[in-house]
Order: sequence, then C-alpha cells, then structure tokens
Amino acid sequence: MQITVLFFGPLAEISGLDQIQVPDVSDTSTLTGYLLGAYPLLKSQSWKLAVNKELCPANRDLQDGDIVALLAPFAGG
Amino acid sequence: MQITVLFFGPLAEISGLDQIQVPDVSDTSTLTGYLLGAYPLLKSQSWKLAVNKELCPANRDLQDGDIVALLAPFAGG
Amino acid sequence: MNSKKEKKHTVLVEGPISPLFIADSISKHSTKTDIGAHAIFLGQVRSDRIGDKKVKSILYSAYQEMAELEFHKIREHAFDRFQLTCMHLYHSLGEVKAGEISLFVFVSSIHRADAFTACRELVDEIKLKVPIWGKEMLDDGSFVWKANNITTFENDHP
Amino acid sequence: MNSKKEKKHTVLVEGPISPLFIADSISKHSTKTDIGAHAIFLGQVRSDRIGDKKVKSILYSAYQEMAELEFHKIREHAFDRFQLTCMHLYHSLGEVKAGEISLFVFVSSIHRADAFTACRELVDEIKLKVPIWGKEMLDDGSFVWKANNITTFENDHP
Repeated sequence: MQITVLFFGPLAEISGLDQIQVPDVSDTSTLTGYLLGAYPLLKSQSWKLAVNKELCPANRDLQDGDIVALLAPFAGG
Repeated sequence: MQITVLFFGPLAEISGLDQIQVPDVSDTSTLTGYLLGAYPLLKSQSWKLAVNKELCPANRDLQDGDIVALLAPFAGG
Repeated sequence: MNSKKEKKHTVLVEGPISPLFIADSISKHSTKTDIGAHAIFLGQVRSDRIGDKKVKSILYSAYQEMAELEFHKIREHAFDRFQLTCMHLYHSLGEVKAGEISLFVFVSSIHRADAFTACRELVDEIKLKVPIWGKEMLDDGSFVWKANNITTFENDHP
Repeated sequence: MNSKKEKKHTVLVEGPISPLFIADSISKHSTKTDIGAHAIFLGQVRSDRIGDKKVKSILYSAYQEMAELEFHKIREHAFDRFQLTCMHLYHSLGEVKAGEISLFVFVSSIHRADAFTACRELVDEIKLKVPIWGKEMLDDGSFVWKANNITTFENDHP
C-alpha cells in the first residue's frame, strides 16, 4: 500500500519536497501523525488535508494509490 | 411673470414642442391644471414635475424665471 | 470632501460605450496600487420581443442639466457611504444598438465589499433618479418608450 | 444541465489578466442580444505595507487539478441558483505585479439582480474554496505568504 502526499505553497517550503510516498498508513489520522513526526514545523502551520482532490474534514480510511494533499490557507483572488 | 416649461421624451411627442412659456401661474398645481387643459393627452400618461432641476412631489409656489420640466418615467441603464 | 468628489466628470457620452473604452478605463488604475477590487456593471441593450416585433436599438435622450446634477448627487452619496478609491459613471445618449453597451459603472476600493455594494446601489439609483428616456426602435420601423420605474410615476401629477 | 455548463473552461492563466483580454471578452457578448446586464469583478494586486516593506508582486501557485475541479463546482453551483446567460472565470498563476489584475469574474444575465448576486458570491467562493496560494514578494527581496481565510484552517489537522 502506497499513498502519495503532495505539498503546496508554504508547506512545500517546510517539507522541501513537492511530493513524497508514504507506505502503510491506513487512515488520515495515522498519516497526519506520521507527517507531524517527519516535519515538526508543520505543527506551527494551519493546514487541511484533501484526499483525491476532496477536502477531508474528519478522519477517513485511505486506500492504495490515494493522493493526499496538504493545503495551507488559500490566497486566491 | 413667466415660467418656462420643458417637455422631454414621450411628453415632447404629446406637446409637439420642446418648451413653452407660461405666464401668470403662481404654483405647480395651477400649472398642472393649465397643462392638462392645453394637452389633454397628458392625462393618460405618467409623469412628474421638476422645478429648477429638483423633483417636486407636492404643490409649490413658482417664481418668475422658474424652469419646470415634465418628466415621464425614466429609462436609463 | 476630497478632491475626487470635486472634479468635473463627464457622464453622458454620445453613442454606445465601447469595450476598448472600458479597457482603457481599467488600465488607468494600474498605478493606483492601493486598489484591491474593481466592481463593474455594464448595461447592454436587449433585443426584447414586443408582441411580434423585436427591439433593434434604443435612442436615448436626457434632460441633460438635471441628469448631470443627479449623477453628481448619486456620486457624492456613494462616496459618503462607502470607502471608495475611484468611481466612474458613463451613460450613452443617442442610438445604442441591441448588443451594445449603454451604461458603464466602475467602482474601485481597497477591499471588495465596498466596491460590490456601491456598484449595485449606484445602478439602482441611476435607473431610479436620472432623467433619461429611451425610445425602443423596433424592427418594423415602429417604436415604444421604455420605462424602468413606472410605478413610482403612476398618477403623480402634482 | 445545459451545454453552457458542460463546456471545458480554462480558468487558470499564466501571468496577469490584461485589460485588452477583458475588452475582448466583453466584445464577444455583443451577439448575445438577450443579455441586459454584465457584472464584472476584477481583483487587483495591492502594494500593501508589511511592516516597513511593500508588496511588489504576488507569485501565485495552485494545486491545479483540484483548483479546476473547485472552479467547476463553483460554476455549476452558481448556474443552479441564478438565471445566468454566461459566466467566465479567470485566475492568474505565476507573477502578478502590484496594480495588475489576478482575478476576472464575468457574469451576464437578462436582468441585473442575478448577475450582481452571482458575481459577488462567485468571488467569495473562489477565495474560500480554490486551492491557490500567493507569495507576496516584498521590495527588500523577502516574502510573506498571503492568506484569505486563515480562521477556517486554524488547528484543523485531521
């Protein structure tokens, strides 16, 4: 099982990468825990998760091939 | 004493003139009575008076040199 | 009272308002870098059906001196109520064909709420208060007089 | 569902939106003679002061696939709620300098109420829902990240 995690805007500066692969995470809570461990600076930022281009307001199961994006507050307009 | 009466848009078609001079009318009610007598087709129209470029919602006295305009419903925009 | 309010503004223009004129107006604001939001309204002449006929154009006329005064009051009233950086108002006189633009309201502000609210209220006030008339020319050569707000005029002979 | 909704629309464009592009968009509507009202919103980059520095430009980036999906949903949602003839949405990516335009929302309807309300709500929704980020480049070479709606993101790690 493999999850792709995308970083954008200010969060890509924290991770230093546009995307990473994370194996064996069964749900978004587990993934969030993993990311906060790997990139502690994420703790000081505001962000949301999107799973397959849909905002994910609560914990949900992940499946092989899911694409998860970390989204900082938007600034369009 | 002389009042200038201006006709615009659909009302100028009724009067056949852009403006007339009316002597010896002391107030707008008297003037309205005169105009309805002179141009009976005005009775079938909706319109307001403006005195010296200000709408005139109630009867008011007129003075020599006043300019009174007959205004059909507006259609700007 | 600031200087923006006191300038003499041309509002009534002959013929339709062209998209290039609008582009030029927008361009002129690129040096005003405190502006964050522009709200624009364009009134376009519709080819309405009237019975079995269609509107080809509108011939606009105005009581020009009063119209200019009313535009000025509407302008001041908006500057008093909203935080605006600029305001430009243009209305056509003469012939404007179906599909062409006869009203251009252009309001700019730091934040969008002021521009949006002012723009909408300006259009309402212009339609309600400015003595402009429109003769709708139909495709058979006849015409009808347009009216925005007939109810406020009904049986109102003073 | 009508065909207007189903067309594929380009929304994200490289660099600033030029006044001539806006003029061209407006021109294209002159053949649609059922339109009576166009409401346009333009977002212009402000040269805000940040401490003792000033914003020179914004570098916009996006999660493009999700941004396009969100624009599509926002578009459908507006067509469902308002009586609209046309809708055009454009947002810049890349560098947009202070005084230049980064957002162009253009809505047309028979009567003005629909265009006005839709235009305003579209801008609100775009700012709230579309994953676009803006790096404000300051005049000393440093930068800050812009945020429209930080409160809806606060402590939201799921």
